[in-house]
Amino acid sequence: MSIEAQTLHRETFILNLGPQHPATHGVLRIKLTLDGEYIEDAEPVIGYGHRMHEKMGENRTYAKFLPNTGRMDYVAAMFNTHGYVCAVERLAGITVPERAEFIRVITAELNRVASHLLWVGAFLIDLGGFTPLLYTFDDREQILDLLEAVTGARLTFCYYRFGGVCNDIDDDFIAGTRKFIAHLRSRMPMYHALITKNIIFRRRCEGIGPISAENCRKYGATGPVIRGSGVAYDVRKAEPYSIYPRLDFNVPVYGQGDCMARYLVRMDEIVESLRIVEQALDRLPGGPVMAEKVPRILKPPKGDCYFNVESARGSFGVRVVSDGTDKAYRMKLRSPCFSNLSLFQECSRGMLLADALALLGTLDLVIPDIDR
Amino acid sequence: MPINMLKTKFAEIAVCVAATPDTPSAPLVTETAHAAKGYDLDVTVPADRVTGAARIMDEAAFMLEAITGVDWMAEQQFEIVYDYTAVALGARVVVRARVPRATPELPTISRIYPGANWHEREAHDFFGIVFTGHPELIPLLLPEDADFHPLRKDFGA
Amino acid sequence: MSLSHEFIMGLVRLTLYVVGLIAFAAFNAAYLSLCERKVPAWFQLRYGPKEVGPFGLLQPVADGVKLLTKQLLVQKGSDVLLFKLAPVMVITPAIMCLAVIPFSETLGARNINLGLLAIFSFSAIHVLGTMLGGWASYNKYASIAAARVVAQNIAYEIPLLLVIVALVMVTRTFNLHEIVAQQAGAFWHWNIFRLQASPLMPLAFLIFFTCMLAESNRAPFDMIEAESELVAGAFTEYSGMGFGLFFIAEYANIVVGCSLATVLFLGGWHCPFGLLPGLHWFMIKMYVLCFAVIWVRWSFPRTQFYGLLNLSWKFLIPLAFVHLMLTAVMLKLA
Amino acid sequence: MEKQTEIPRGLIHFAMLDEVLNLARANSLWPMTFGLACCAIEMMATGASRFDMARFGCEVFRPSPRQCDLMIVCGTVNKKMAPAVITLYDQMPEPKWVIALGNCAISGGPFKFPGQYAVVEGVDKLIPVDVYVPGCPPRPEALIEGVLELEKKLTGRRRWPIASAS
Repeated sequence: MSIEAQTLHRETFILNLGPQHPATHGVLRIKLTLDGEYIEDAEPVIGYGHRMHEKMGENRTYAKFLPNTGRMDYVAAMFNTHGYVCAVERLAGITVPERAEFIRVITAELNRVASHLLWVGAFLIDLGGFTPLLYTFDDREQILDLLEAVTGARLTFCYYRFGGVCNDIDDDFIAGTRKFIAHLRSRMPMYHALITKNIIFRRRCEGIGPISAENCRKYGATGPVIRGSGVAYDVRKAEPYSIYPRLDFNVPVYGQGDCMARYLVRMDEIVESLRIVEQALDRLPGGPVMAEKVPRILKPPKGDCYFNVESARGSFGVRVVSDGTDKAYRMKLRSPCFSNLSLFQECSRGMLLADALALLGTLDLVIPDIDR
Repeated sequence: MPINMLKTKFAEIAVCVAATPDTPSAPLVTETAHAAKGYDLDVTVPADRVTGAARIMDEAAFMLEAITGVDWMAEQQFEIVYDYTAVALGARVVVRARVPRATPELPTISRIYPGANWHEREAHDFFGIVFTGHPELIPLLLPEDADFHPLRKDFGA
Repeated sequence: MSLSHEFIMGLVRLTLYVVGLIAFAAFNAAYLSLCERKVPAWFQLRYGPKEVGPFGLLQPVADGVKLLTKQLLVQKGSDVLLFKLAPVMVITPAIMCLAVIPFSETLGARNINLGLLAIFSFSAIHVLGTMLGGWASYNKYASIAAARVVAQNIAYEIPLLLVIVALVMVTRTFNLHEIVAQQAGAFWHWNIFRLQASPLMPLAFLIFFTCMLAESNRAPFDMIEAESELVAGAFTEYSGMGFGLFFIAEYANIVVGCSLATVLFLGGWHCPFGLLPGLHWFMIKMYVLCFAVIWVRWSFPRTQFYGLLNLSWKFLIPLAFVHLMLTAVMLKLA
Repeated sequence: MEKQTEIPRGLIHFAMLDEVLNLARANSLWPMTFGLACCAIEMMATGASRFDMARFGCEVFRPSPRQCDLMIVCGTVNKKMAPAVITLYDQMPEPKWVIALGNCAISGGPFKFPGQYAVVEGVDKLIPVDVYVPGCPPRPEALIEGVLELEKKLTGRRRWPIASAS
């Protein structure tokens, strides 16, 4: 560096992005130190959506906490409920009927598709393209229709119970799901033509916001973020749960670690999820959807256990510590977005503001999930 | 999953933790069934050894999933639980440490795992556990001026 | 007596033109903004505004009345004079540009010899207006946008002017009426197909269109109003009609740009088949271009800022230079 | 007892103008891009193709509070966020309206329990609210109904009669 450049007065200023800002998808605030439009430091400030879920886990019975789980990561509510229900079942030693496991996987994977569709639209809004959002929402509405028919909710599903699911699925649901799978498969080429092949989109994503596999590990980033960095880590494969080991599906991995890789991982996951749903529908066994003899008020034995599931955003974990009463002694909810966002500060350094917001978009944040 | 490889790794970790000098009490290492507990190895270390444990986990290419506290009122202790998972192995290790409730202090591991920064701040928010050497131990989820620790069992009492 | 009569008639004519142009600009802004909501609605499998008046036709009226009666907020710390002046500085040149555009053989406020030059001198002012508005807002987002607008408009003014210079070399006049008159006849007489002057003419039109998009700060070049980055960019602090004026100016600029493209490249008021020239052909061509502008906006994501500058400095400007040189050589050889 | 005086009739009547203004305002409610939690997704769904809030001219989501007429508080307002919500409300130019969308914004919803420490129990403790839309989260139809209710509040009449149950 020349002497002039060193002595040149560098002026930075602080820009407060949020808590209300279109790009932060909620109430995230980022304290940016900018040099022109280059980011010197970007410190996320969170907690604007803190809703005491962990506290509430301690002061109500296990069953009464169920609706809360759907309100953390409300875009992919099934997974949170799944993780929580499984953790309590593991602790209390409840076995779930096979049909219920299949239904859980079908609904959860449909929810993953819905979540990814929403993400694609929202990400394109971050990049300034509005139209894809309305296409993806249109497809997403069809999933919500299906799920609403069995769960009774559009968004904050509370469908799983300890020992099964609360409603059995009917033939309408199965037929509708098959129809939807065919429909979405036929739409995927359209999405790729509209988004993936768009030159501006490629320019804005390829090589932008690289995240190394090492950084993912150090910060605990999971889900499409780590899979976009070339690590095939998927809880469904690494620590198989439910009926996933019996199903044939791939874990999409892209090695570039840039925004494009994370986008492609999610697009491929939509296709993979459709495959999973199709297989599960094909092999759906009969039988009950609720385990018999699940006590009304659950009192798991003393001890703790951990259960994590592959949510749409990464590994969602629940640690339940029980003291033998009908309320959890401690309920730790490990949210994937929390860890995914924590690497933003390091990875955004030196980036342009607009690129950093693209990177932020690909982390797929749901703020109340971070703040819990 | 290569179980044997896992076991040797766990044994190594157990040996390393055990071998650290001037340890007041030897670390407790128990192998647990993943299907029943959700983790494969349960390690209890003294509070001042969490950094050593973190270093071992880091060398074994484990990922830090979460740090959390548990308030054991009856024993007047806080338990700090570190969840590690190995990306390649699909194995999960829990490292626990206990600190007295009156002086909840233990060293930070945010130099080894930068991701621990936020988890420790969160534990500080909720329990008031002080991680010594932490770069900025200010409220993360609670308002900036919060002076309460809501997940303590005596909160609001 | 005759002099004063002439003077009064001139005054009446002037007033009529001023009122007419303002009305034209306002009407276009209103209904292009409705189109901006209806047209993408069709792309997006929905209806768009349809409940306010028949087919939603009263929607712009409602918006306009509402904006007019909104409270005007001036932030503490902002430069009040410049803050209030900026919307005027943006809208006035846009309307003034309309004064020299020949809508048909007989319809046009002023037929001046340097019409083309007048348009470019006026349109340069609106950059200044936007910049001042952003700067005077005392808002960091607006300041960043103000810096962006200058860089962007300088970058795109150059290829735009290079294309125009080449065109003027071919047409040998700055008079817009004459430029249109030269293109009389069927569509192969239009400047866009004047391949004997320069084979790159269609490309020149594309450069012109791209630059026009960038100059009027439309997506995918809407860097100054980049919602997902800068909230509302230079207009972040403007409320009520202050914002409304920027809004109108944006559409007036689109109309000016599309009109200019029609005049310069697409044969103005001439019919593509050499039949019945007139105002309607001008309007059809202009609104087709306006539709294209809206279409582009709702189909593409926003470019990155350096991508935008790279496109201009590394691609459009060299290309425009090649076009200019080629035109010069061809003219010399002819 | 005060002597009852007749209120003098104004020389100029603005009733007609007021009516026109209210009609214009009711038909051009620009909401703010402002999502707090779950309900924000349903707000997005309301703007999307199936429900298409654009039909009533209120789809112009403005990111800057200066250009908004309508603040849809969609989700839980917690104590850390409360000052920001008040600031945003103050930044909006008059006339402005607020819709509290969802149980959390109305009363704290499921997060209200004795001894809670983080949630503002109802956004009406911070800013005046015009229309409450209950639900957890409310369906998009409910939000549209809320907007229509707000229009009714402005103009004094409903856009359509309420469909009878038959």
